[in-house]
Amino acid sequence: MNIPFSGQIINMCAALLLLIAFAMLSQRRILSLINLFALQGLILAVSTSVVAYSSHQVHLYYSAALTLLLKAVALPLILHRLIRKLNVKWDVETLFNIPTTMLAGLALVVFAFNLAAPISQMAGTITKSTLGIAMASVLLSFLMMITRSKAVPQVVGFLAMENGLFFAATSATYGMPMVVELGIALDVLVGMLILGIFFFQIRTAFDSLDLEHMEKLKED
Amino acid sequence: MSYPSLLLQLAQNALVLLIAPLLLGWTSQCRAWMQNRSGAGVLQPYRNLNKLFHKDAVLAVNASALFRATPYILLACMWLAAALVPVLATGLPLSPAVDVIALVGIFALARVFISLAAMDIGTAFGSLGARREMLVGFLAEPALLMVLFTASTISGSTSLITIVETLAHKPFVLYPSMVFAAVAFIMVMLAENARIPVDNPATHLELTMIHEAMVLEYSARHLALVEWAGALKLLAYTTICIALFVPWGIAETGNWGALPLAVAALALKLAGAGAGLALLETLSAKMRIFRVPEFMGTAFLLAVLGLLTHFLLETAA
Amino acid sequence: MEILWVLLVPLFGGLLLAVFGTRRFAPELNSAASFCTLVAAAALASRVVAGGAFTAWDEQFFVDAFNVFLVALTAFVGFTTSLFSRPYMRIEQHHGKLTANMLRLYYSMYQLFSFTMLLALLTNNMGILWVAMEAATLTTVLLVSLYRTPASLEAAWKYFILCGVGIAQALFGTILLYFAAEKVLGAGGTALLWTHLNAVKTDIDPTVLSLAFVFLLVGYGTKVGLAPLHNWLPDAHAEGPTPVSAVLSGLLLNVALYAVVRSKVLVDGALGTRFAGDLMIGFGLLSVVMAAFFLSRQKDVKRMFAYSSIEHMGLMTFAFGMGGPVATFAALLHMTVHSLTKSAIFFAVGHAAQESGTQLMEGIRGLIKTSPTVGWGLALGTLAILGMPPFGVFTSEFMIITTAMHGYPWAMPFLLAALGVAFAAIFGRMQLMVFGETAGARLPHPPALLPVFAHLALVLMLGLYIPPYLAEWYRQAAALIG
Amino acid sequence: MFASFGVLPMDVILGVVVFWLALGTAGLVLQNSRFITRIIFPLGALGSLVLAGAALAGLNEVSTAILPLGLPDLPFHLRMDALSAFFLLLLGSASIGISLFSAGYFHGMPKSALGPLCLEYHIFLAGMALVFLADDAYLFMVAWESMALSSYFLVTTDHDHPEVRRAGFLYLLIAHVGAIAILMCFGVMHGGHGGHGGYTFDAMRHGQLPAFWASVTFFLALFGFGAKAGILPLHAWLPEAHPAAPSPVSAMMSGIMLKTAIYGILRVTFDLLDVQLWWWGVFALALGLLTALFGVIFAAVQSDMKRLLAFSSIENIGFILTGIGLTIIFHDSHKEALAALALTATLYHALNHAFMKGLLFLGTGSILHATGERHLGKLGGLIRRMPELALLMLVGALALAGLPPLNGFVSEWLLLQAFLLSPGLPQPYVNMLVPIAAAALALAAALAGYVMVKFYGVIFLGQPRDSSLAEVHDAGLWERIGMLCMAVGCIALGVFPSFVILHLDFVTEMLVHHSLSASAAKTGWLLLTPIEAERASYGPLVLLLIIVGGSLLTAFAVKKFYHGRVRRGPAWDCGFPAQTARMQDTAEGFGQPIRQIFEWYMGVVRQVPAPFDRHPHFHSETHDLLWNIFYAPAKRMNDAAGKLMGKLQHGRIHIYLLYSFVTLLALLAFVR
Repeated sequence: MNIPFSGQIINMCAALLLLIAFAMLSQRRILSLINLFALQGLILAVSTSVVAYSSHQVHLYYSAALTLLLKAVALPLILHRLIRKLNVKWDVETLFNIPTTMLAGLALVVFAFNLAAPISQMAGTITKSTLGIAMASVLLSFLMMITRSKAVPQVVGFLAMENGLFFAATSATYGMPMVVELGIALDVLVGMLILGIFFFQIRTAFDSLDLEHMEKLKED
Repeated sequence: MSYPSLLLQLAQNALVLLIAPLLLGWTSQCRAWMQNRSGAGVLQPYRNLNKLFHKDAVLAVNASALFRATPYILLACMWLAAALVPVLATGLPLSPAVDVIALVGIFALARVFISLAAMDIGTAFGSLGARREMLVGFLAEPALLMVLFTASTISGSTSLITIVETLAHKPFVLYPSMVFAAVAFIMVMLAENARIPVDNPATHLELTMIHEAMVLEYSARHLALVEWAGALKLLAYTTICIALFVPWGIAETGNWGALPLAVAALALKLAGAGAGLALLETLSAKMRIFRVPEFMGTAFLLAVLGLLTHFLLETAA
Repeated sequence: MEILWVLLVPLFGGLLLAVFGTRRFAPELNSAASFCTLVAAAALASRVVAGGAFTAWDEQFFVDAFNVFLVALTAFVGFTTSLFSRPYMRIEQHHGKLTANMLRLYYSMYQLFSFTMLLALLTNNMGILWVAMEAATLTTVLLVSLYRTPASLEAAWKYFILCGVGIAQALFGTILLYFAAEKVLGAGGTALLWTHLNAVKTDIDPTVLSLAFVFLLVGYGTKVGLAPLHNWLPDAHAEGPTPVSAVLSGLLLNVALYAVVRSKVLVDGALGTRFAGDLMIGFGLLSVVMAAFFLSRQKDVKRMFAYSSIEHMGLMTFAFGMGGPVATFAALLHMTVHSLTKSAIFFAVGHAAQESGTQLMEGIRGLIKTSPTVGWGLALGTLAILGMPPFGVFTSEFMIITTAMHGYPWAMPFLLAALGVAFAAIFGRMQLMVFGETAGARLPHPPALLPVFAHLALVLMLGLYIPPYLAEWYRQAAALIG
Repeated sequence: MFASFGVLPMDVILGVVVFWLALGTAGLVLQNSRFITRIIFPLGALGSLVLAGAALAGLNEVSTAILPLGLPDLPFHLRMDALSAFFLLLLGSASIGISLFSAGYFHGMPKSALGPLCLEYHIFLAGMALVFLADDAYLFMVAWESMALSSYFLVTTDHDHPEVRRAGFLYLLIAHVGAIAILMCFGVMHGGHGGHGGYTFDAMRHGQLPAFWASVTFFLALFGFGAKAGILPLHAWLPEAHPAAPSPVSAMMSGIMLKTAIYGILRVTFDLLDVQLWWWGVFALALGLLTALFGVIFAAVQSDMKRLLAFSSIENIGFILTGIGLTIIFHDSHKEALAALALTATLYHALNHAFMKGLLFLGTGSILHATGERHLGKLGGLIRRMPELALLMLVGALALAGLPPLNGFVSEWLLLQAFLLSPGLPQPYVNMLVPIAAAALALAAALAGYVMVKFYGVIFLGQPRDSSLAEVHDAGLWERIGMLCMAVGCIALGVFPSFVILHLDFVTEMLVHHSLSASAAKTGWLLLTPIEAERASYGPLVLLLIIVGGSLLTAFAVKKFYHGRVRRGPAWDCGFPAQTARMQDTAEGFGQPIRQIFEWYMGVVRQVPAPFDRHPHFHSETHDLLWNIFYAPAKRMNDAAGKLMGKLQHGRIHIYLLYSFVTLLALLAFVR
């Protein structure tokens, strides 16, 4: 089968996203984690604009721009400022050791592909198989949130999950209606701001962003 | 109810009231003979009663109305009980009003009243006696009931008259159940009438006494009434025993000709019963109070066995 | 038109309060805004009852019996809660737990929160529904962390992360839904409009939709508080200010469940099997049982009632899962009575905690003595929520149980055992708090008891008598849900 | 009597219910203690009177009504037939005295507590009335639980004492569990219509259940209603709740509320179910006897007067259940006459128990007021300080002891008759069982006498065991009036059984399609002849007259022929010099023989002094073994499950995320 060039690019981006997801899963240092996240945003923007170009959907250009601004520039900047303010540049220690996590990640990817296979058959878009990758990256970021013991990486994982979703939205279905996308973007932004405030409050309350301090509320 | 039957009822009432002390005297006389004593004579109970009636009653300072009323109620109950049992002739007009269950009820009523009276003064002996009396009673009462049930299931009725008539005038059948019943009844009778081996009316020994402990505070006419009631109770039990187990010779309703014969038969049976009672008392020794529950329990068990055997052996036929 | 009012009043109320939130009249302003919302909602409801369902603003909004009834409920409980929070917040300030700025945040967020819920209820667009739910999460996160205490921050953090992740799954579900729907409806705006989806639901590809429903159920289910996704709920209820706990239990959970039910309708249509229903029954039953056993080991009173909320949401999910006119009717009724009762309980609990200066139940004693009204309110409310006749909760539970007894006899033992255990747990503790020797102080401000007894009176009324038009309303809604 | 005014009895009864509710609300609103005790409670008693009259008038007719309340597709159905009418009669007639008594009893109460109490009290009354009227499952449950709820609040009236709170908790918990069982029982009987139409009793009557499901229904009902009646092993709440409650409430609960459970069992078994299987009867019979024996044995060893009465209530419920069991056996083996006899005995005993137990509980209330003491060990000799109370209580005690010519005896007599006439049942084993059952019944009855002697003797007779008893006063006027009503009831029911049975016939006719009136009427009202005069007969009036007449005659004769001289002196007591109140039997001492005989069946904890103790101290208390068998394990299991669950709520957000993640993956896998 021959896929048009745009399709190849998108598949490329998808592969890259998956790669980055794995990289994030294995990454120990917060700063590079954030950089990876920024890169993810960039690739997302690219793929979106390609989809927009190939399917002549104007509003996808807007969302591509939005993605670029928000996910590749704004959020990483905010995160950078945050960790500089809170000076939490230490390395991330994970709950499970990296290889285990990677193996689990692999299993997830297989699972996701299996799941998405029947669906992508009926996908009318030029980008059939991206849905599986999107689902995989969502699950991978989920896994990452589980394994990280610090607050900031968890948030990054959360945002990465958002990215995966967004990728699914654009690549699989030429993007959601504009109003929805705007809403989503707004929510993400506000959420980030609130998180920013949060970090400071948590810091002042626990003088650390270590989640181990936040295990007081439980059944004993 | 017709005049003659009413007459008969009144006659029986008077009769039981009068001969009750006699039976008591006769029993103790027999016992004296069996124990190689020359007894005080069969009329001694009458003399006692007379003496007591003449005395001034002395009541404890805190004796309540209940205490004073009890002897009369007691006598009334026992009198009624004794008057109900067909001894000379069946067809007493009163007996439809009180069947065997009610009869047991009347005994229970008397027992409750005497126990309450015993607790009234608040002495150690009084409450001790009351407790023991109720202890004996709560086992004796169902046993007695069971005995009577055996009889009434045989005759298909709980009215004494019908029971006696069926037992007396049916062609003679040997009921194994009635044997059990008879043994149980005799045990109950001993217990209920404060006889050896359960109780000993002759002593005032704290360890042993039951009935005496209850009536300690009574004196004079009250005591007399209590004694008389006791005699009536003994008579009532004896006549029930006769009516249930050796009813033959009793006069049927309206058959006046048979009356003299019935009187003779009754006298004979009573004499025999008294003697038998005396014999029992002479042979057996007073048992410890703690063994009494077992004794009564045995009686209860025998009675139930009697009823069971009736259902097993006699209804099947 | 009414729709606009219902949405704009709280929105502007929120903005206004962001400005005037520190003034003395802020609480009154808050209540006033909620009251206007209630009026508008009542108008909307009356219009729907009279004229039936309709859409507005090129079908972006859609009102039918189902959601308008929830809108009315939301507006009503929102209003009574604002009434309650007036003295409550004053007392908190008096106790020095809150500053004026915190109060401003509280009031404006309170209005915005009700705005988001109403939006979620009224919108016709599954995407906007998602957006509104997310926004509701964000506002409530701020409300939960209002006290800035470590505990409240921890609770808010867990709430944020868990619900955020959950909601993300819901978004994925929505995307899949869109993905499946555009095959039928074509790309562009209409493919997410519920009315259109509902119209063509039979043609939508079942496999994708079943997948989508799983994501939606897990996503919105997290906000409903279905076990085992419920873990944020007790913390958030226990640590936030009591009015917030009241609206969380009373309203937000309902709205989340509303979202689940809306998607269930579509899935049922597409699959034509009991797939969605069975999933919901499973989750519901699990939640009921787990919550019941959690209940018996609680120390914090608000936490305990949070678990009871999980139990009741589970019961509703179970009922919606069973489907059919009676069960759905019962579930809707249960939504109503649970919101009313639970919020009433939280009102009473709030004042009780203020009186005895602690939320720990061993610290709360002899309420009937210190302030009889609070004590009786708590006692009656608790007995009502435990399903004691003649209160309305029993009515719905009666319907649910009797229906389940024929449809799902195997579920009976679990359900009844759970109800029994829950009864023993909550009732025993309630008794200790209400009765006995007192250990409390009078309140600086008179407590707000009108809301408590208004709610309880309504619940009592629903237990003895369901007005025909209300019943008709429920029936219509039940018919829509099927 | 009401038809002449053109009103249906049911309307009157509904009117009374509304009237009661209004009274209660008025009491709550006005909060004026004088008004409540002097106006509202007497008015409530008036309502009871009217209710009783209406029920009496309604015995022989069936009237139904539908109220526009309740569920949309299941409005409140009301129905008054002979069964409900009889129990309404019980409710009305017994509550007259109780309400009048309350007027005196609650007088001293602070009005803040009195207002709610007044409301709860009247809701309680109304709830019971509605239970008897309900003709659909929903209304029944609502009325049933309202009754439970109001009585719970009444029980916890003085909730400062922890044991009162415990009692209330246990009571409402068991009641609620029972209610769940009842709900399931209705669910099984559900008439099969769509929606809730099938939950009217009418639909259930016409429903045909296979034997298995009928049995399930019966046992669910037995469990559910047994929880309210205090049938073994669901009795645990009863001895806690009755002492805890204020005495009029105890009287109401023990006298009337327990009967609602009896009503429920009868309604389900004989009216709603279309088949009755004999082995149900055997089960009920055995259970009833066990309950009766258990109750009376434990009553004998109690030393708290209200606990003692509570256990005796368990015993009487056992009697009633026995009667029900016998009725089922006879009914299933088509011995209609015997079934009618057994059922008559059952209903009669229910009625009797309402009066005698009510009377005794009210009496304990007066004692409590006068002495402030519930423990038998601190009472004694009250007959001298409170003679009138003592007289009234004597009636109650003798009646409860089942002595002729009072009412307790009549129902026992009837029940024993039913046993006696049982031979010839098709099932040989049942035939074997009957004599043993009769024996057990007789034993329990006799023990009841023991218990009553202990109860009355220790409280009223002997010397005061506490110095404070010297200046107690007799019960107040209202209290005595209230108790008088009950006492008169006891005597009347005892002396005129034929009249009562004539009215019971409507019920037996309805439930087992046979009645005793034919034979009972034959020999006139003086004699009670349930089957035939030759089989059995009982004339309590004659008995009474002869005993009274006999004693009067004797007294007269003695005075006439001898003299009536009396001297007062110190008690003799075998000449023992110093007699103190501590020398007489304590309550424990009086119960000791029973404890000794039945020790094996009860957990007895003894603390015996060593021979050389300076201050010897003997302590002995009796526990309910069934508690350790049934209740303690349940609690332990619950706690264990809770601990297990608690581990899940770990506190680490990662774990929580993991839960969500695993759930998601599991579901996805499930979809594939």
